[in-house]
Amino acid sequence: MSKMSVSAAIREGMREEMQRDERVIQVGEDLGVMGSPFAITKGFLEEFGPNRVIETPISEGSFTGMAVGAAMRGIRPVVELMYNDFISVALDPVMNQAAKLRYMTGGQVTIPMVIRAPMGAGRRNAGQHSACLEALFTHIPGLKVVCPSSAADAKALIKASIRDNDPVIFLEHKLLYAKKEEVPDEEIVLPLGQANVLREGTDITILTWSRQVYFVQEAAEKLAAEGISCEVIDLRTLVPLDWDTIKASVEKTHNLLVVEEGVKRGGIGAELTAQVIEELYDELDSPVGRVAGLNICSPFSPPLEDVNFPQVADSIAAVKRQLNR
Amino acid sequence: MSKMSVSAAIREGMREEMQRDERVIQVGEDLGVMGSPFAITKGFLEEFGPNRVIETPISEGSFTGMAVGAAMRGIRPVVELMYNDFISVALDPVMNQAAKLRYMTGGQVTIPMVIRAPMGAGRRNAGQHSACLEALFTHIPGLKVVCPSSAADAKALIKASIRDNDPVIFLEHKLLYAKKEEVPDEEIVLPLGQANVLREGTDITILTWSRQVYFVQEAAEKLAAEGISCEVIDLRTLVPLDWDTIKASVEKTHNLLVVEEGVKRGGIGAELTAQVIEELYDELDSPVGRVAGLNICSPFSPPLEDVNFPQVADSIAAVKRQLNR
Amino acid sequence: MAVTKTRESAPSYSSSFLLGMYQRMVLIRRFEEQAAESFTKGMLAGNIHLCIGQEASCVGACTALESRDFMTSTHRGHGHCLARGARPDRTMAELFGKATGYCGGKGGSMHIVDVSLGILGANGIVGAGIPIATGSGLVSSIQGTDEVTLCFFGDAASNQGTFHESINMAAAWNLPVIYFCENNQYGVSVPIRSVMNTDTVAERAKAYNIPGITIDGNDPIAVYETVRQAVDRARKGEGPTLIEALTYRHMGHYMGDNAWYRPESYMEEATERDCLANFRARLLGEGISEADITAAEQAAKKEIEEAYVFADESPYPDISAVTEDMYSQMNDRCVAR
Amino acid sequence: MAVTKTRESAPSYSSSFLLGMYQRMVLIRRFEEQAAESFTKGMLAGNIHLCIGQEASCVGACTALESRDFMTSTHRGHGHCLARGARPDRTMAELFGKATGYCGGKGGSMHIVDVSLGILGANGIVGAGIPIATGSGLVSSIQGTDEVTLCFFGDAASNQGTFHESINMAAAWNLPVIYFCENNQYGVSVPIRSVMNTDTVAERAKAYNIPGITIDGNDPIAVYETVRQAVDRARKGEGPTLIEALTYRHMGHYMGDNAWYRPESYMEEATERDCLANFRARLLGEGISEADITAAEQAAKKEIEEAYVFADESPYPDISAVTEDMYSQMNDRCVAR
Ligand SMILES: Cc1ncc(C[n+]2csc(CCOP(=O)(O)OP(=O)(O)O)c2C)c(N)n1
Ligand SMILES: Cc1ncc(C[n+]2csc(CCOP(=O)(O)OP(=O)(O)O)c2C)c(N)n1
Ligand SMILES: [Mg+2]
Ligand SMILES: [Mg+2]
Repeated sequence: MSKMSVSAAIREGMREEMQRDERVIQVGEDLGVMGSPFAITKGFLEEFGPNRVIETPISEGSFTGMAVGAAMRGIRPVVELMYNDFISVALDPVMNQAAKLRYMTGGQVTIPMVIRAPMGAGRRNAGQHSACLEALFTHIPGLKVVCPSSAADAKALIKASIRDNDPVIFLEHKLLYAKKEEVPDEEIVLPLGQANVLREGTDITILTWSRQVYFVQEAAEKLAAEGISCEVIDLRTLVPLDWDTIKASVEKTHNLLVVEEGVKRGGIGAELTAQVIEELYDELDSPVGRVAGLNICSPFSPPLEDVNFPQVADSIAAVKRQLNR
Repeated sequence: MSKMSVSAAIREGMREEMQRDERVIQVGEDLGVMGSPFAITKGFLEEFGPNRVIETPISEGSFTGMAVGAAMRGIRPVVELMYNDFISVALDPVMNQAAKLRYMTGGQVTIPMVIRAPMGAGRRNAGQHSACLEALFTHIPGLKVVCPSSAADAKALIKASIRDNDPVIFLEHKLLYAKKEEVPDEEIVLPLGQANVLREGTDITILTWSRQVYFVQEAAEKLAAEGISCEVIDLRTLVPLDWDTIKASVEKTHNLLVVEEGVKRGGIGAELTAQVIEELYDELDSPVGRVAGLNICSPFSPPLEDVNFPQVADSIAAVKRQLNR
Repeated sequence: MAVTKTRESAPSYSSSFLLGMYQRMVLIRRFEEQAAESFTKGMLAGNIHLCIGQEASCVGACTALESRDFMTSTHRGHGHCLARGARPDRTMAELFGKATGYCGGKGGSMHIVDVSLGILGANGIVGAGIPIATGSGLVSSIQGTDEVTLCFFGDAASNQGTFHESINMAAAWNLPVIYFCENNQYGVSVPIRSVMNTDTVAERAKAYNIPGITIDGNDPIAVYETVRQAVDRARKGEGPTLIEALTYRHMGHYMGDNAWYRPESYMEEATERDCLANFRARLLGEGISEADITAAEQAAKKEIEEAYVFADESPYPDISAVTEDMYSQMNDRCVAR
Repeated sequence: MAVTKTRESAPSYSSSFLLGMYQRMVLIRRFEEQAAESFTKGMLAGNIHLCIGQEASCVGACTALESRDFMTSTHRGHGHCLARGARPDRTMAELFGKATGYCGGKGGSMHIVDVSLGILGANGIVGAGIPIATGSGLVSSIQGTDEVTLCFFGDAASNQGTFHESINMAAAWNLPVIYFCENNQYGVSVPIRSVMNTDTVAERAKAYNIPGITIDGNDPIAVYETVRQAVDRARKGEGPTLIEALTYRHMGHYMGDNAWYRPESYMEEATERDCLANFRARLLGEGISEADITAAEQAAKKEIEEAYVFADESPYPDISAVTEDMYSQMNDRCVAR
C-alpha cells in the first residue's frame, strides 16, 4: 500500500500500461513538457519519448479522429480532452466513428482507445468547463463509460480501460484529483462492469459514482446516526452496468435513490430508475428517488455553483423524504 | 383545409414566417438553387433572395456558430443540419454557445434560433444517417426540443419555434416528409409544450412522438379490437414537456408505456419513467414500460434495420405484457 | 506552391500495365451502372453515391500504392475500394445488404470496407476520413515504418474543419499522408466556387507549407504519376502532399438526384473529357489492339455480372446478427440494456 | 500576401489620443495585477487568464473601432473588454462572482460581456468566438449596414477547425470581419512553432485569398493603424483581413501556472519589448510631460482601486437567481424538471 492522489494513481496506471505494452500512446494538448494541466502525464515525455506522447495542437476534432485511425492500425491511444465539455468539438470521432466502426464494418476493426476527460463542478470553472456529461456518453451505443471515485479504483480501471478492445470514455472528477488515498502496490486490473458496495445497509440503496460517492458516504454516516441504514454502491462503470449488484441490493433494501452531479433531465438517474422499474417494480417500497444537478448551465459565482450540484444535505433530505422519516 | 405533405407544411410555415418577419433567415447546405435535399426550402431563394437564404459550405460547426452570432445581432436564423447525426460536427455552437449564452451573460442576450434536422431510421441510410437524437438534446439545458408528427403540427410548430426567443431543436422524421395530410388554411401557431391526445382510452396511456405516433395509433387500433383501450398522446415537444396532460392521463389509466424510436439506454422513455415514478407512483397499476430502439448503431441491411426500431407489433406486445392480457 | 501539373514527358508503360488500369476503370463503371440499375429496380435502397466519371482518379491514385499501404474512402467510395482491389461480389452484396457483403450488410453503400486491403473505412460523415488517414500516417511515422496512407475526399469536404486541423498536424509532424481531393466541382448542388475564395483547393496547401498540386483527374496516368511522386516523398519522410484531381461526377449526387441544378455545359465537358473513352483511345494510340481492349472490357463486364448474381442470390443476414459486433467483448448488458 | 508590416511614416497623433491609449493600457495592466492579487489572496477562484503584456494589442485594435462596431473576445478577455470601454468595476465584480458583475456573477472571468458595447461574448471554448464574429459580419453584410466586427483569438486557436471554416466563409462572401490573432507564441505550454508548419499565422490567409499581415503587437500605434486599415477595407465592402499581432504573455497561462516550461529568453524578450514601458518612453519622446503621464497612471490606478472596492463590497447574487436566465420565456418545467 502506498498513499497517492487520484491523479498520481491514474498516472501510475497509465505508466504501467505504457511500460507493459508499447502500443499504448498518449494523445492530447500539453501532455509533453508540461505533463498536462493536472499533471497526469508528468514525466511521460522523458520516459517514453515524443513518439509515444503526442502533444497536439488545439484541434480536438481531428486529434481524436487521428487516434481512431491509429487504433485501426493496432495502436492503443489514450486521448485526453482537457475538459469533458470539449466533447462539443470532438463528438464526431467519438459518436460516429469510434463507437460505430466495429459495427459498421461488420466486425472487421476494433477501436481500442480510451478518451480521458476531467469533468465536474465545484472548481468555479463556469459554464463551459464544469459539466458532468456521462449521460450523454451512455446514450451512445458502442462506448463504455467509466467514472472512478477512489485512487485505487482509478488506477485499476484506467488499466482495464487501456486493455479493453472497445472505446472507453474515462471521466475523472477534477475535485478528486488531489484526494490522497491508499493504493495497493500489487497490480490490480478491475474488470469494467463491477460495482463496489461501499457500505452495507438495510433501509435504502443509494447508487452513485465519481465525486458524489464521498458526499453520499457522508450522508449515509449522518443518517446512520439517526438510525437510517443506507447501502451505498459506487457504480464505477456506467456501461457496462453491474446489474447483479444493483438487483441484489434493491431486493434487500426495497428502496432506491440515485445521486448524481450531472443535469437531472435525461441523466443516468433516469435510466437507472427505468431499468429498476422494469425489472424490480414489485421489490420497491417507495418510488425511486433522484438527486441530481439542476437543469441549468453551470453558474460561476460560488454560492450559485454550490446550489447547482447536490450537497450532502440534499441526499440526506432525499433519503428521509423517501423513507418518510 | 388543404392537403399537403409534412415537408410542404414545414416549408409553408417557414415561408409565412419569412414573409411576416424579415429577420428570419435560412442557413445551411443546398438550401439555395436545390431547395434542400428534401425540398424544404424550395423556391425560397427566388422569393427571398440570397441575403435571406444563406447557402453554406460543408462547415456545420461554423455555420451553426455563425447563426448564433447572427442571432445575437437580432436575426432569427433557421439552420438546417442535413441529418441530425451531423450534430457530431456542430455540437459546440449548440451545447456550449446557443444553449448557454443567455445564462452565462446574465440574460444580456437572447438566441432566437431554430436548428432543423431530419432524423430517423427506415430509409436504409445506415449507421451515420439514421439516428433519433432527441434524448441527447433534451439533456442539454437551454434548448427546447420539438418533434412534430403531422403536417398540421409541423407547420404550426415550426412557426412557434421561429417565434420563440430560445434556441429550438426541431427534429423532422425523414419517413414522415412525404405523408400527405389536411392542414388548416388559417394561421395556427401552436405553443411549445402542448401535447396532443390523439386517442382517448382507459386502460393504458402511451406517450410517443414523431413517426412512432403512427405506429402506436395502429397498435391502439388493433388492441381496441381485442378490447384494450389505449390513450395515445403525441407529446409534440419534449422540452418543455406538457406535464399536465401526462399527469391527467396517467391518473385516468393508471398504466404508462413510452414508445420511442431512438436508442433505449438513456432515451426519453427513461426520463419520462423517472418523472412519473417520482410524482405519480401511487397512481400506477403496473411498472412503466418502454419500447425503444436497440442499444446499437443503425444497421443498413433492411431486415436488420427493421428489427432495430420498434414496429407496431412491438408496441402491441408491450401493452399486452404490461396489462397481463 | 500550387501548380497546375501537366505531364512533360510520357514515360512508357507496359501494355499490361495500361490494360490493367483500363480494365479496372471499366470494372468500376460497370459496377456503378449495375448498382444504378438495381437501385432503379428497387433491389437496393438507401443513399447510393456513384462515381461514374471519376474512375481515373480512383484507379490512378490506388495504382500508385503498394500492398502494405493504407487508404481511407468517402461516401462515394465504391470506386476507391474496387480500385484498391476489393472484390466486386462482396462489394455488391454489401450494397444489397446481404450477409456476404463486406460488412455483413451492416454498413451499406457508404461504408464499404475491406480492412485486409488496408482500407481504413469509407465514411458517411463528410471530412471524417481525413483525421483517420492522418492517424494512420502518425502510426507509420512513430513506428518508423514506410507505409503511406492515401486519403480520398471531395472538394466540398475541404471546407470542413477536419481538413485544416488534420493537414496542419500532418505538415507539422511530416506525416506520410497523401491528401487526395477529387474535385468534381460540386458538393451535392453547391458549386465549390461559390463557397471558396481561391481558384483551386490545392492552393490551400500554402497554409501548411506543403506541396499543393492540381492535376487533370480524368487522366489516369497523370493521376498515377503525381500520386506516385507524393508517395515517394512521403515514404522518404518528406511529409504530406495535397493533390487536387479535377474531375466530373456524371450522375446526380446520389441515386434519385438528376442534377438539374448544374448547367448543361457541365455534362458536355464531362462527356468530352470522359476518362474511360479517352483512355481507351489512348490505349489504341499506344498500339494496344482493339481485341485486347475488348477482352478487358468483357472480363470486367463478366465480373460484374457475376457479382450481381452473387449479391442477388446471397441471403440477408440472420436477424440474430443485429446486436453482434457492437462491442468486441460481448457484454449482454451493454447491448441488451 | 503575408507580409511583416512596419510603419513607414508616423502620422502624428494628438497628445490626448496617445495619452488616452496609454491610460487604457495602464488601466488594463492594473486591473490584471489587482485580479492576480485578489486571486492569490483567495478572494476569487476559477480559471483566470491574465493578459499582462498584451495591452497594446487590446487597446490598439479596439481603438480602431467605432461605437457601432462589434467584437468577440476569448478566455483571455479582460483586456479586450476594458479596451472596448467596459467598466472596470462591473468587470471586477464579475470576476468576484458578485451580483453587480456584468453577468450577475453567472459568467465569471472567461465570460465577461457588455453587450451594449457591441461585445458579442467572450468564450471559454478555444476558437468558438470565430464563427460568432463571422455571424455578426454576415448580418452587417446582408443588411447592407457598415459595422465591422473584430474577432480576437490566440495563436493556438488558429489550429481549430472553426478558424478555417469561418474565414473561408467570410472570404467567399466578403464579410466585414477582422480576424485578429494575438500571437503570444504559446497555447498553454505548447509553442505554436511545434504545432504549425509555417512561420506565421498570417500566411494562412493565402488559403482564403485575403490579406494576411503580421505586425508588432507590442506597438499600440502599429496595431491601431493596421486594424484601422482593415476596418476601412471591411467597411468599404472589400472583405475580411487576417492580422497577426506578435506579443507576449507575461504571466502563466492562468493563475497558478508559473510558466516554467518557457525558456528564460521568453521573458527577457518580453520585458525588453514590454508595451507599457516602451509606449511610455515614446510618449515622453513625443513631448508629453512626465506630469501628464503620471496623472494618467494615477487615474487608472484609482479607477482600479475603486473597482476592487466595488467588487469586494458588492453582494453575491441571491441563490434564487440560480435558475433565472436559462430560458427567455420562463417555463417552470424546462428548468425545474
Ligand atoms: C458532415 C456532413 N455534412 C453533410 C453531409 C451530407 N453530404 C454528403 S456528401 C455531401 C457533398 C460532399 O461533396 P464533396 O466532398 O465534394 O464530395 P462529392 O460528393 O462531390 O464526391 C454532403 C453535403 C454529410 N454526409 N456529412
Ligand atoms: C476547445 C478547447 N480546447 C482547449 C481548451 C483549453 N485551453 C484554454 S486556453 C488554451 C490555450 C489557447 O491558446 P491561444 O489560443 O494561443 O490563446 P492564449 O491563451 O495564448 O491567449 C487552451 C488549450 C479550451 N478552452 N477549449
Ligand atoms: Mg464534390
Ligand atoms: Mg497563445
